[in-house]
Amino acid sequence: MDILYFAWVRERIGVPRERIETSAATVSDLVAELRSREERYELAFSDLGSLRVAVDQELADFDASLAGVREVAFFPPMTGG
Amino acid sequence: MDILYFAWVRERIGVPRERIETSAATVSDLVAELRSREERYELAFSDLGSLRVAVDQELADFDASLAGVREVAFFPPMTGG
Amino acid sequence: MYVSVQDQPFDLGTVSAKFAEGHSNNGAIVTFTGLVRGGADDRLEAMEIEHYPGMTEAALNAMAENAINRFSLGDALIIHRYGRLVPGEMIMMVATAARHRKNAFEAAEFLMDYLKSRAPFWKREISDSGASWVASKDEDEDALSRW
Amino acid sequence: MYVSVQDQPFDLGTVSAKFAEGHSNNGAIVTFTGLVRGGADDRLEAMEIEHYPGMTEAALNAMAENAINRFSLGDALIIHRYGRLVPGEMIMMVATAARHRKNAFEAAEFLMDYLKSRAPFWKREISDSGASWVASKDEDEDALSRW
Repeated sequence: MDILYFAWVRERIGVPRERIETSAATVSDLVAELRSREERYELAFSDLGSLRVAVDQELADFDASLAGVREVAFFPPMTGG
Repeated sequence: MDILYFAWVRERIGVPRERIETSAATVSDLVAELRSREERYELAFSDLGSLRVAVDQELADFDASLAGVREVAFFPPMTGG
Repeated sequence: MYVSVQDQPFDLGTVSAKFAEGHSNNGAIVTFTGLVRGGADDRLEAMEIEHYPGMTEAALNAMAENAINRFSLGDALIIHRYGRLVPGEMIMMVATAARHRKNAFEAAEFLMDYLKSRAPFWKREISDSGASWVASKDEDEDALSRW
Repeated sequence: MYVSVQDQPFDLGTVSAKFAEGHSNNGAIVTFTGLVRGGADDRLEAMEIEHYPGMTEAALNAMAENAINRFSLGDALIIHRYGRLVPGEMIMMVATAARHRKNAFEAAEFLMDYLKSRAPFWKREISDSGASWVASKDEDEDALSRW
Protein backbone atom coordinates (compact mmCIF):
# COMPACT_ATOMS: atom_id res chain seq x y z
CA MET A 1 0.00 0.00 0.00
CA ASP A 2 1.27 3.50 -0.85
CA ILE A 3 1.20 5.98 2.00
CA LEU A 4 1.47 9.69 1.11
CA TYR A 5 2.17 12.65 3.39
CA PHE A 6 1.60 16.33 2.68
CA ALA A 7 2.53 19.69 4.22
CA TRP A 8 3.76 19.50 7.82
CA VAL A 9 2.87 15.82 8.07
CA ARG A 10 5.35 15.19 5.25
CA GLU A 11 7.94 17.33 7.04
CA ARG A 12 7.53 15.41 10.29
CA ILE A 13 7.63 11.98 8.65
CA GLY A 14 10.56 13.06 6.49
CA VAL A 15 9.40 11.53 3.20
CA PRO A 16 6.57 12.43 0.78
CA ARG A 17 5.56 8.81 0.23
CA GLU A 18 6.47 5.26 1.11
CA ARG A 19 5.23 1.78 0.30
CA ILE A 20 4.41 -0.46 3.25
CA GLU A 21 3.10 -3.96 3.79
CA THR A 22 0.24 -3.91 6.25
CA SER A 23 -2.74 -5.98 7.28
CA ALA A 24 -4.46 -3.05 8.98
CA ALA A 25 -8.23 -3.26 8.48
CA THR A 26 -9.00 0.43 8.88
CA VAL A 27 -7.26 3.80 8.68
CA SER A 28 -7.21 3.91 12.49
CA ASP A 29 -5.47 0.53 12.62
CA LEU A 30 -2.92 1.79 10.10
CA VAL A 31 -2.28 4.92 12.18
CA ALA A 32 -1.76 2.79 15.31
CA GLU A 33 0.67 0.59 13.43
CA LEU A 34 2.64 3.58 12.14
CA ARG A 35 2.73 5.30 15.55
CA SER A 36 4.28 2.19 17.10
CA ARG A 37 7.11 2.24 14.57
CA GLU A 38 9.21 5.30 15.27
CA GLU A 39 9.20 8.60 17.13
CA ARG A 40 8.68 10.65 13.94
CA TYR A 41 5.38 8.83 13.26
CA GLU A 42 4.30 9.26 16.86
CA LEU A 43 5.00 12.98 16.49
CA ALA A 44 3.16 13.31 13.16
CA PHE A 45 0.08 11.43 14.38
CA SER A 46 -0.08 12.76 17.94
CA ASP A 47 -3.20 14.86 17.32
CA LEU A 48 -5.63 13.14 14.94
CA GLY A 49 -8.05 16.06 15.28
CA SER A 50 -5.60 18.17 13.27
CA LEU A 51 -5.23 15.53 10.56
CA ARG A 52 -7.26 14.63 7.49
CA VAL A 53 -7.08 11.42 5.49
CA ALA A 54 -7.79 10.46 1.88
CA VAL A 55 -8.32 6.85 0.83
CA ASP A 56 -7.64 6.21 -2.87
CA GLN A 57 -7.70 9.98 -3.39
CA GLU A 58 -11.07 10.60 -1.75
CA LEU A 59 -11.56 12.26 1.63
CA ALA A 60 -12.43 9.64 4.23
CA ASP A 61 -12.93 9.08 7.95
CA PHE A 62 -10.42 7.38 10.21
CA ASP A 63 -12.72 4.37 10.55
CA ALA A 64 -12.74 3.80 6.78
CA SER A 65 -11.94 0.27 5.65
CA LEU A 66 -8.67 -0.42 3.85
CA ALA A 67 -9.95 -3.50 2.01
CA GLY A 68 -8.67 -3.34 -1.58
CA VAL A 69 -7.19 0.12 -1.03
CA ARG A 70 -4.06 1.08 -2.99
CA GLU A 71 -3.27 4.55 -1.62
CA VAL A 72 -3.76 6.34 1.70
CA ALA A 73 -2.76 9.98 2.27
CA PHE A 74 -2.40 11.96 5.51
CA PHE A 75 -2.33 15.74 5.67
CA PRO A 76 -3.43 18.78 7.70
CA PRO A 77 -6.74 20.57 7.02
CA MET A 78 -6.61 21.96 3.50
CA THR A 79 -5.99 25.63 2.80
CA GLY A 80 -6.81 26.14 -0.86
CA GLY A 81 -8.53 29.00 -2.61
CA MET B 1 -39.05 74.20 -14.44
CA ASP B 2 -37.82 71.39 -16.72
CA ILE B 3 -39.97 68.28 -16.74
CA LEU B 4 -38.39 65.09 -18.14
CA TYR B 5 -40.10 61.85 -19.13
CA PHE B 6 -38.49 58.45 -19.71
CA ALA B 7 -39.46 55.07 -21.16
CA TRP B 8 -43.23 54.53 -21.58
CA VAL B 9 -44.01 57.75 -19.72
CA ARG B 10 -42.10 59.59 -22.45
CA GLU B 11 -44.01 57.65 -25.11
CA ARG B 12 -47.39 58.50 -23.58
CA ILE B 13 -46.61 62.19 -23.12
CA GLY B 14 -45.06 62.36 -26.57
CA VAL B 15 -41.98 64.45 -25.69
CA PRO B 16 -38.81 63.66 -23.73
CA ARG B 17 -38.82 67.00 -21.94
CA GLU B 18 -40.62 70.29 -21.70
CA ARG B 19 -40.31 73.55 -19.79
CA ILE B 20 -43.33 74.67 -17.84
CA GLU B 21 -44.27 77.54 -15.59
CA THR B 22 -45.86 76.23 -12.41
CA SER B 23 -46.50 77.30 -8.87
CA ALA B 24 -47.02 73.71 -7.67
CA ALA B 25 -45.62 73.29 -4.15
CA THR B 26 -45.02 69.54 -4.31
CA VAL B 27 -44.58 66.81 -6.88
CA SER B 28 -48.15 65.69 -6.21
CA ASP B 29 -49.43 69.17 -6.95
CA LEU B 30 -47.45 69.20 -10.18
CA VAL B 31 -48.91 65.83 -11.19
CA ALA B 32 -52.44 67.10 -10.51
CA GLU B 33 -51.76 70.19 -12.60
CA LEU B 34 -50.40 68.12 -15.51
CA ARG B 35 -53.29 65.63 -15.38
CA SER B 36 -55.80 68.44 -15.73
CA ARG B 37 -54.10 69.66 -18.91
CA GLU B 38 -54.65 67.02 -21.54
CA GLU B 39 -55.71 63.43 -22.06
CA ARG B 40 -52.11 62.23 -22.70
CA TYR B 41 -51.02 63.45 -19.24
CA GLU B 42 -54.08 61.86 -17.65
CA LEU B 43 -53.08 58.60 -19.36
CA ALA B 44 -49.43 58.78 -18.35
CA PHE B 45 -50.18 59.60 -14.70
CA SER B 46 -53.22 57.37 -14.23
CA ASP B 47 -51.41 54.91 -11.95
CA LEU B 48 -48.94 56.68 -9.66
CA GLY B 49 -47.99 53.34 -8.08
CA SER B 50 -46.26 52.39 -11.31
CA LEU B 51 -44.37 55.69 -11.51
CA ARG B 52 -41.16 56.94 -9.96
CA VAL B 53 -39.99 60.53 -9.67
CA ALA B 54 -36.61 62.25 -9.42
CA VAL B 55 -36.24 65.82 -8.21
CA ASP B 56 -33.08 67.57 -9.40
CA GLN B 57 -31.74 64.13 -10.43
CA GLU B 58 -32.32 62.42 -7.10
CA LEU B 59 -35.04 59.85 -6.41
CA ALA B 60 -37.83 61.45 -4.40
CA ASP B 61 -41.33 60.87 -3.06
CA PHE B 62 -44.47 62.37 -4.54
CA ASP B 63 -44.83 64.64 -1.53
CA ALA B 64 -41.40 66.17 -2.09
CA SER B 65 -41.28 69.98 -2.13
CA LEU B 66 -40.56 71.78 -5.39
CA ALA B 67 -39.16 74.91 -3.74
CA GLY B 68 -36.05 75.97 -5.66
CA VAL B 69 -36.21 72.88 -7.87
CA ARG B 70 -34.97 73.14 -11.46
CA GLU B 71 -35.72 69.69 -12.86
CA VAL B 72 -38.34 67.00 -12.21
CA ALA B 73 -38.35 63.63 -14.00
CA PHE B 74 -41.09 61.00 -14.23
CA PHE B 75 -40.45 57.40 -15.26
CA PRO B 76 -41.45 53.77 -14.61
CA PRO B 77 -39.57 51.58 -12.08
CA MET B 78 -35.98 51.24 -13.25
CA THR B 79 -34.71 48.10 -14.94
CA GLY B 80 -30.93 48.42 -15.02
CA GLY B 81 -28.24 45.82 -14.49
CA MET C 1 -12.88 53.76 -8.39
CA TYR C 2 -14.06 53.74 -11.99
CA VAL C 3 -17.58 54.45 -13.26
CA SER C 4 -18.60 54.65 -16.90
CA VAL C 5 -21.94 55.06 -18.68
CA GLN C 6 -21.30 54.41 -22.36
CA ASP C 7 -22.92 53.36 -25.61
CA GLN C 8 -19.78 51.64 -26.87
CA PRO C 9 -18.95 47.98 -26.02
CA PHE C 10 -16.31 47.27 -23.37
CA ASP C 11 -13.79 44.45 -23.33
CA LEU C 12 -14.30 42.24 -20.27
CA GLY C 13 -10.78 40.82 -20.52
CA THR C 14 -9.04 44.18 -20.72
CA VAL C 15 -11.17 45.73 -18.00
CA SER C 16 -10.75 42.75 -15.62
CA ALA C 17 -6.99 42.58 -16.12
CA LYS C 18 -6.56 46.31 -15.56
CA PHE C 19 -8.79 46.28 -12.47
CA ALA C 20 -6.79 43.43 -10.92
CA GLU C 21 -3.44 45.19 -11.32
CA GLY C 22 -1.49 46.21 -8.27
CA HIS C 23 -3.84 44.91 -5.61
CA SER C 24 -1.21 43.56 -3.22
CA ASN C 25 -3.44 44.33 -0.25
CA ASN C 26 -6.64 43.02 -1.75
CA GLY C 27 -6.66 39.25 -1.94
CA ALA C 28 -10.13 38.94 -3.44
CA ILE C 29 -11.53 40.26 -6.71
CA VAL C 30 -15.08 39.61 -7.89
CA THR C 31 -16.55 40.58 -11.24
CA PHE C 32 -20.12 40.35 -12.43
CA THR C 33 -20.99 40.71 -16.10
CA GLY C 34 -24.50 40.94 -17.49
CA LEU C 35 -25.21 39.83 -21.05
CA VAL C 36 -28.25 40.17 -23.30
CA ARG C 37 -29.98 36.79 -23.40
CA GLY C 38 -31.67 35.55 -26.54
CA GLY C 39 -34.99 35.07 -24.74
CA ALA C 40 -37.03 31.94 -24.08
CA ASP C 41 -37.29 30.98 -27.74
CA ASP C 42 -34.37 33.07 -29.02
CA ARG C 43 -36.75 35.49 -30.65
CA LEU C 44 -35.19 38.60 -29.14
CA GLU C 45 -33.66 40.72 -31.88
CA ALA C 46 -32.27 43.49 -29.74
CA MET C 47 -32.45 45.25 -26.42
CA GLU C 48 -32.61 49.02 -26.29
CA ILE C 49 -31.51 50.74 -23.11
CA GLU C 50 -32.60 54.27 -22.29
CA HIS C 51 -31.06 56.23 -19.41
CA TYR C 52 -31.16 59.62 -17.69
CA PRO C 53 -27.92 61.44 -18.60
CA GLY C 54 -26.53 63.28 -15.60
CA MET C 55 -28.55 61.42 -12.98
CA THR C 56 -27.17 58.06 -14.14
CA GLU C 57 -23.54 59.01 -13.63
CA ALA C 58 -24.31 60.58 -10.23
CA ALA C 59 -26.29 57.52 -9.09
CA LEU C 60 -23.57 55.07 -10.15
CA ASN C 61 -20.83 57.11 -8.48
CA ALA C 62 -22.86 57.21 -5.27
CA MET C 63 -23.41 53.43 -5.39
CA ALA C 64 -19.72 52.72 -5.93
CA GLU C 65 -18.77 55.04 -3.04
CA ASN C 66 -21.35 53.43 -0.77
CA ALA C 67 -20.03 49.97 -1.60
CA ILE C 68 -16.42 51.00 -0.95
CA ASN C 69 -17.30 52.44 2.46
CA ARG C 70 -19.74 49.77 3.55
CA PHE C 71 -17.59 46.79 2.58
CA SER C 72 -14.14 48.34 3.13
CA LEU C 73 -13.24 47.78 -0.50
CA GLY C 74 -9.86 48.56 -1.96
CA ASP C 75 -11.53 49.42 -5.27
CA ALA C 76 -14.80 49.24 -7.19
CA LEU C 77 -15.83 49.54 -10.83
CA ILE C 78 -19.15 49.96 -12.64
CA ILE C 79 -19.61 50.04 -16.41
CA HIS C 80 -23.12 50.23 -17.85
CA ARG C 81 -24.06 50.58 -21.49
CA TYR C 82 -27.05 52.22 -23.13
CA GLY C 83 -28.38 52.15 -26.68
CA ARG C 84 -29.09 49.14 -28.88
CA LEU C 85 -27.56 45.76 -27.96
CA VAL C 86 -28.03 42.35 -29.56
CA PRO C 87 -28.14 38.96 -27.79
CA GLY C 88 -24.74 37.89 -26.48
CA GLU C 89 -23.51 41.47 -26.04
CA MET C 90 -22.37 42.62 -22.62
CA ILE C 91 -24.74 45.11 -20.99
CA MET C 92 -22.77 45.97 -17.88
CA MET C 93 -20.22 44.83 -15.37
CA VAL C 94 -19.17 45.53 -11.81
CA ALA C 95 -15.89 44.63 -10.13
CA THR C 96 -14.91 44.75 -6.47
CA ALA C 97 -11.57 44.27 -4.70
CA ALA C 98 -11.35 43.51 -0.97
CA ARG C 99 -9.00 41.87 1.50
CA HIS C 100 -11.27 38.86 1.90
CA ARG C 101 -13.72 37.06 -0.35
CA LYS C 102 -16.84 37.62 1.75
CA ASN C 103 -16.69 41.41 1.38
CA ALA C 104 -15.83 41.25 -2.32
CA PHE C 105 -18.82 38.96 -3.03
CA GLU C 106 -21.25 40.93 -0.88
CA ALA C 107 -20.20 44.25 -2.38
CA ALA C 108 -20.70 42.94 -5.93
CA GLU C 109 -24.18 41.66 -5.03
CA PHE C 110 -24.98 44.95 -3.28
CA LEU C 111 -23.99 46.90 -6.41
CA MET C 112 -26.03 44.59 -8.64
CA ASP C 113 -29.12 44.86 -6.44
CA TYR C 114 -28.91 48.66 -6.50
CA LEU C 115 -28.20 48.84 -10.23
CA LYS C 116 -31.28 46.71 -10.91
CA SER C 117 -33.80 49.01 -9.31
CA ARG C 118 -32.13 52.29 -8.33
CA ALA C 119 -30.09 53.29 -11.38
CA PRO C 120 -32.10 55.21 -14.02
CA PHE C 121 -31.99 52.70 -16.88
CA TRP C 122 -34.97 51.31 -18.75
CA LYS C 123 -34.78 48.30 -21.03
CA ARG C 124 -36.95 47.67 -24.05
CA GLU C 125 -37.01 44.33 -25.85
CA ILE C 126 -37.36 44.23 -29.61
CA SER C 127 -38.58 40.96 -31.14
CA ASP C 128 -40.32 40.05 -34.38
CA SER C 129 -43.62 40.52 -32.55
CA GLY C 130 -42.84 44.12 -31.61
CA ALA C 131 -41.24 46.16 -28.85
CA SER C 132 -42.06 46.10 -25.15
CA TRP C 133 -40.65 47.76 -22.04
CA VAL C 134 -39.17 45.30 -19.57
CA ALA C 135 -41.25 45.26 -16.38
CA SER C 136 -39.49 45.64 -13.06
CA LYS C 137 -39.53 42.52 -10.90
CA ASP C 138 -40.82 42.46 -7.34
CA GLU C 139 -37.90 40.18 -6.46
CA ASP C 140 -35.45 42.88 -7.57
CA GLU C 141 -37.14 45.44 -5.34
CA ASP C 142 -37.25 42.91 -2.50
CA ALA C 143 -33.54 42.17 -2.91
CA LEU C 144 -32.74 45.65 -1.60
CA SER C 145 -34.23 44.90 1.79
CA ARG C 146 -31.28 42.74 2.78
CA TRP C 147 -28.84 45.68 2.71
CA MET D 1 -16.54 23.16 -18.02
CA TYR D 2 -12.84 23.88 -17.60
CA VAL D 3 -10.60 22.82 -14.72
CA SER D 4 -6.86 23.37 -14.52
CA VAL D 5 -4.23 22.76 -11.82
CA GLN D 6 -1.07 24.47 -12.96
CA ASP D 7 2.20 25.99 -11.79
CA GLN D 8 2.22 28.60 -14.55
CA PRO D 9 0.46 31.98 -14.22
CA PHE D 10 -2.86 32.51 -15.98
CA ASP D 11 -4.13 35.67 -17.60
CA LEU D 12 -7.35 36.85 -15.95
CA GLY D 13 -8.28 38.98 -18.94
CA THR D 14 -7.83 36.25 -21.51
CA VAL D 15 -9.56 33.61 -19.38
CA SER D 16 -12.52 35.89 -18.53
CA ALA D 17 -13.02 36.97 -22.13
CA LYS D 18 -12.88 33.38 -23.42
CA PHE D 19 -15.25 32.14 -20.70
CA ALA D 20 -17.81 34.84 -21.54
CA GLU D 21 -17.91 34.00 -25.24
CA GLY D 22 -21.08 32.64 -26.80
CA HIS D 23 -23.28 32.63 -23.71
CA SER D 24 -26.45 33.83 -25.37
CA ASN D 25 -28.55 31.84 -22.88
CA ASN D 26 -26.58 32.82 -19.79
CA GLY D 27 -27.21 36.41 -18.81
CA ALA D 28 -24.96 36.40 -15.75
CA ILE D 29 -21.24 35.71 -15.41
CA VAL D 30 -19.38 35.90 -12.11
CA THR D 31 -15.64 35.55 -11.62
CA PHE D 32 -13.66 35.34 -8.42
CA THR D 33 -9.90 35.79 -8.41
CA GLY D 34 -7.65 35.20 -5.41
CA LEU D 35 -4.33 37.05 -5.15
CA VAL D 36 -1.37 36.67 -2.82
CA ARG D 37 -1.56 39.51 -0.30
CA GLY D 38 1.59 41.14 1.01
CA GLY D 39 0.65 40.43 4.63
CA ALA D 40 -0.13 42.78 7.51
CA ASP D 41 3.21 44.59 7.30
CA ASP D 42 4.11 43.59 3.74
CA ARG D 43 6.76 41.22 5.02
CA LEU D 44 5.58 38.22 3.02
CA GLU D 45 8.21 37.27 0.47
CA ALA D 46 6.42 34.38 -1.15
CA MET D 47 3.68 31.82 -0.81
CA GLU D 48 4.39 28.20 -1.63
CA ILE D 49 1.46 25.99 -2.51
CA GLU D 50 1.68 22.21 -2.29
CA HIS D 51 -1.02 19.93 -3.67
CA TYR D 52 -1.93 16.27 -4.15
CA PRO D 53 -1.50 15.47 -7.86
CA GLY D 54 -4.30 13.23 -9.07
CA MET D 55 -6.64 13.89 -6.19
CA THR D 56 -6.60 17.65 -6.80
CA GLU D 57 -7.80 17.37 -10.40
CA ALA D 58 -10.49 14.84 -9.42
CA ALA D 59 -11.70 17.01 -6.50
CA LEU D 60 -11.89 20.16 -8.62
CA ASN D 61 -13.74 18.38 -11.42
CA ALA D 62 -16.25 17.01 -8.91
CA MET D 63 -16.77 20.49 -7.41
CA ALA D 64 -17.35 22.07 -10.82
CA GLU D 65 -19.84 19.34 -11.77
CA ASN D 66 -21.65 19.70 -8.46
CA ALA D 67 -21.91 23.46 -8.95
CA ILE D 68 -23.23 23.06 -12.51
CA ASN D 69 -25.94 20.63 -11.39
CA ARG D 70 -26.89 22.34 -8.18
CA PHE D 71 -27.15 25.86 -9.60
CA SER D 72 -28.21 24.97 -13.17
CA LEU D 73 -25.12 26.65 -14.58
CA GLY D 74 -24.44 27.00 -18.27
CA ASP D 75 -20.72 26.71 -17.55
CA ALA D 76 -18.12 26.69 -14.78
CA LEU D 77 -14.36 27.16 -14.60
CA ILE D 78 -11.72 26.55 -11.92
CA ILE D 79 -8.02 27.37 -12.26
CA HIS D 80 -5.72 26.84 -9.27
CA ARG D 81 -1.97 27.28 -9.18
CA TYR D 82 0.66 25.53 -7.11
CA GLY D 83 4.34 26.23 -6.51
CA ARG D 84 5.97 29.51 -5.49
CA LEU D 85 4.02 32.76 -5.86
CA VAL D 86 4.93 36.30 -4.83
CA PRO D 87 2.58 39.01 -3.48
CA GLY D 88 0.26 40.40 -6.14
CA GLU D 89 0.29 37.16 -8.16
CA MET D 90 -3.00 35.42 -8.88
CA ILE D 91 -3.42 32.14 -6.99
CA MET D 92 -6.67 30.93 -8.46
CA MET D 93 -9.93 31.87 -10.09
CA VAL D 94 -13.41 30.50 -10.57
CA ALA D 95 -16.01 31.58 -13.10
CA THR D 96 -19.69 30.73 -13.35
CA ALA D 97 -22.31 31.40 -16.04
CA ALA D 98 -26.03 31.17 -15.31
CA ARG D 99 -29.31 32.54 -16.63
CA HIS D 100 -29.75 34.82 -13.62
CA ARG D 101 -27.39 36.60 -11.26
CA LYS D 102 -28.45 34.86 -8.05
CA ASN D 103 -27.36 31.43 -9.27
CA ALA D 104 -24.11 32.73 -10.75
CA PHE D 105 -23.16 34.44 -7.47
CA GLU D 106 -24.17 31.51 -5.28
CA ALA D 107 -22.32 29.01 -7.43
CA ALA D 108 -19.12 31.07 -7.30
CA GLU D 109 -19.35 31.31 -3.49
CA PHE D 110 -20.11 27.58 -3.27
CA LEU D 111 -17.00 26.78 -5.33
CA MET D 112 -14.85 29.10 -3.22
CA ASP D 113 -16.11 27.61 0.05
CA TYR D 114 -15.31 24.09 -1.17
CA LEU D 115 -11.94 25.06 -2.61
CA LYS D 116 -10.96 26.61 0.73
CA SER D 117 -11.37 23.48 2.80
CA ARG D 118 -12.05 20.49 0.53
CA ALA D 119 -9.46 20.78 -2.24
CA PRO D 120 -6.05 19.26 -1.37
CA PHE D 121 -3.91 22.40 -1.37
CA TRP D 122 -1.67 23.56 1.45
CA LYS D 123 -0.19 27.04 1.64
CA ARG D 124 3.10 27.96 3.26
CA GLU D 125 4.11 31.57 3.85
CA ILE D 126 7.73 32.58 3.48
CA SER D 127 8.81 35.80 5.21
CA ASP D 128 12.10 37.15 6.49
CA SER D 129 11.32 35.53 9.83
CA GLY D 130 10.99 32.05 8.31
CA ALA D 131 8.40 29.74 6.79
CA SER D 132 5.09 28.65 8.29
CA TRP D 133 2.15 26.57 7.12
CA VAL D 134 -1.07 28.56 6.86
CA ALA D 135 -3.56 27.29 9.46
CA SER D 136 -7.07 26.44 8.34
CA LYS D 137 -9.76 28.80 9.64
CA ASP D 138 -12.81 27.66 11.56
CA GLU D 139 -14.84 30.18 9.58
CA ASP D 140 -13.85 28.45 6.33
CA GLU D 141 -15.02 25.10 7.67
CA ASP D 142 -18.20 26.72 9.02
CA ALA D 143 -18.88 28.30 5.62
CA LEU D 144 -19.60 24.83 4.21
CA SER D 145 -22.59 24.34 6.48
CA ARG D 146 -24.72 26.74 4.44
CA TRP D 147 -24.67 24.51 1.35
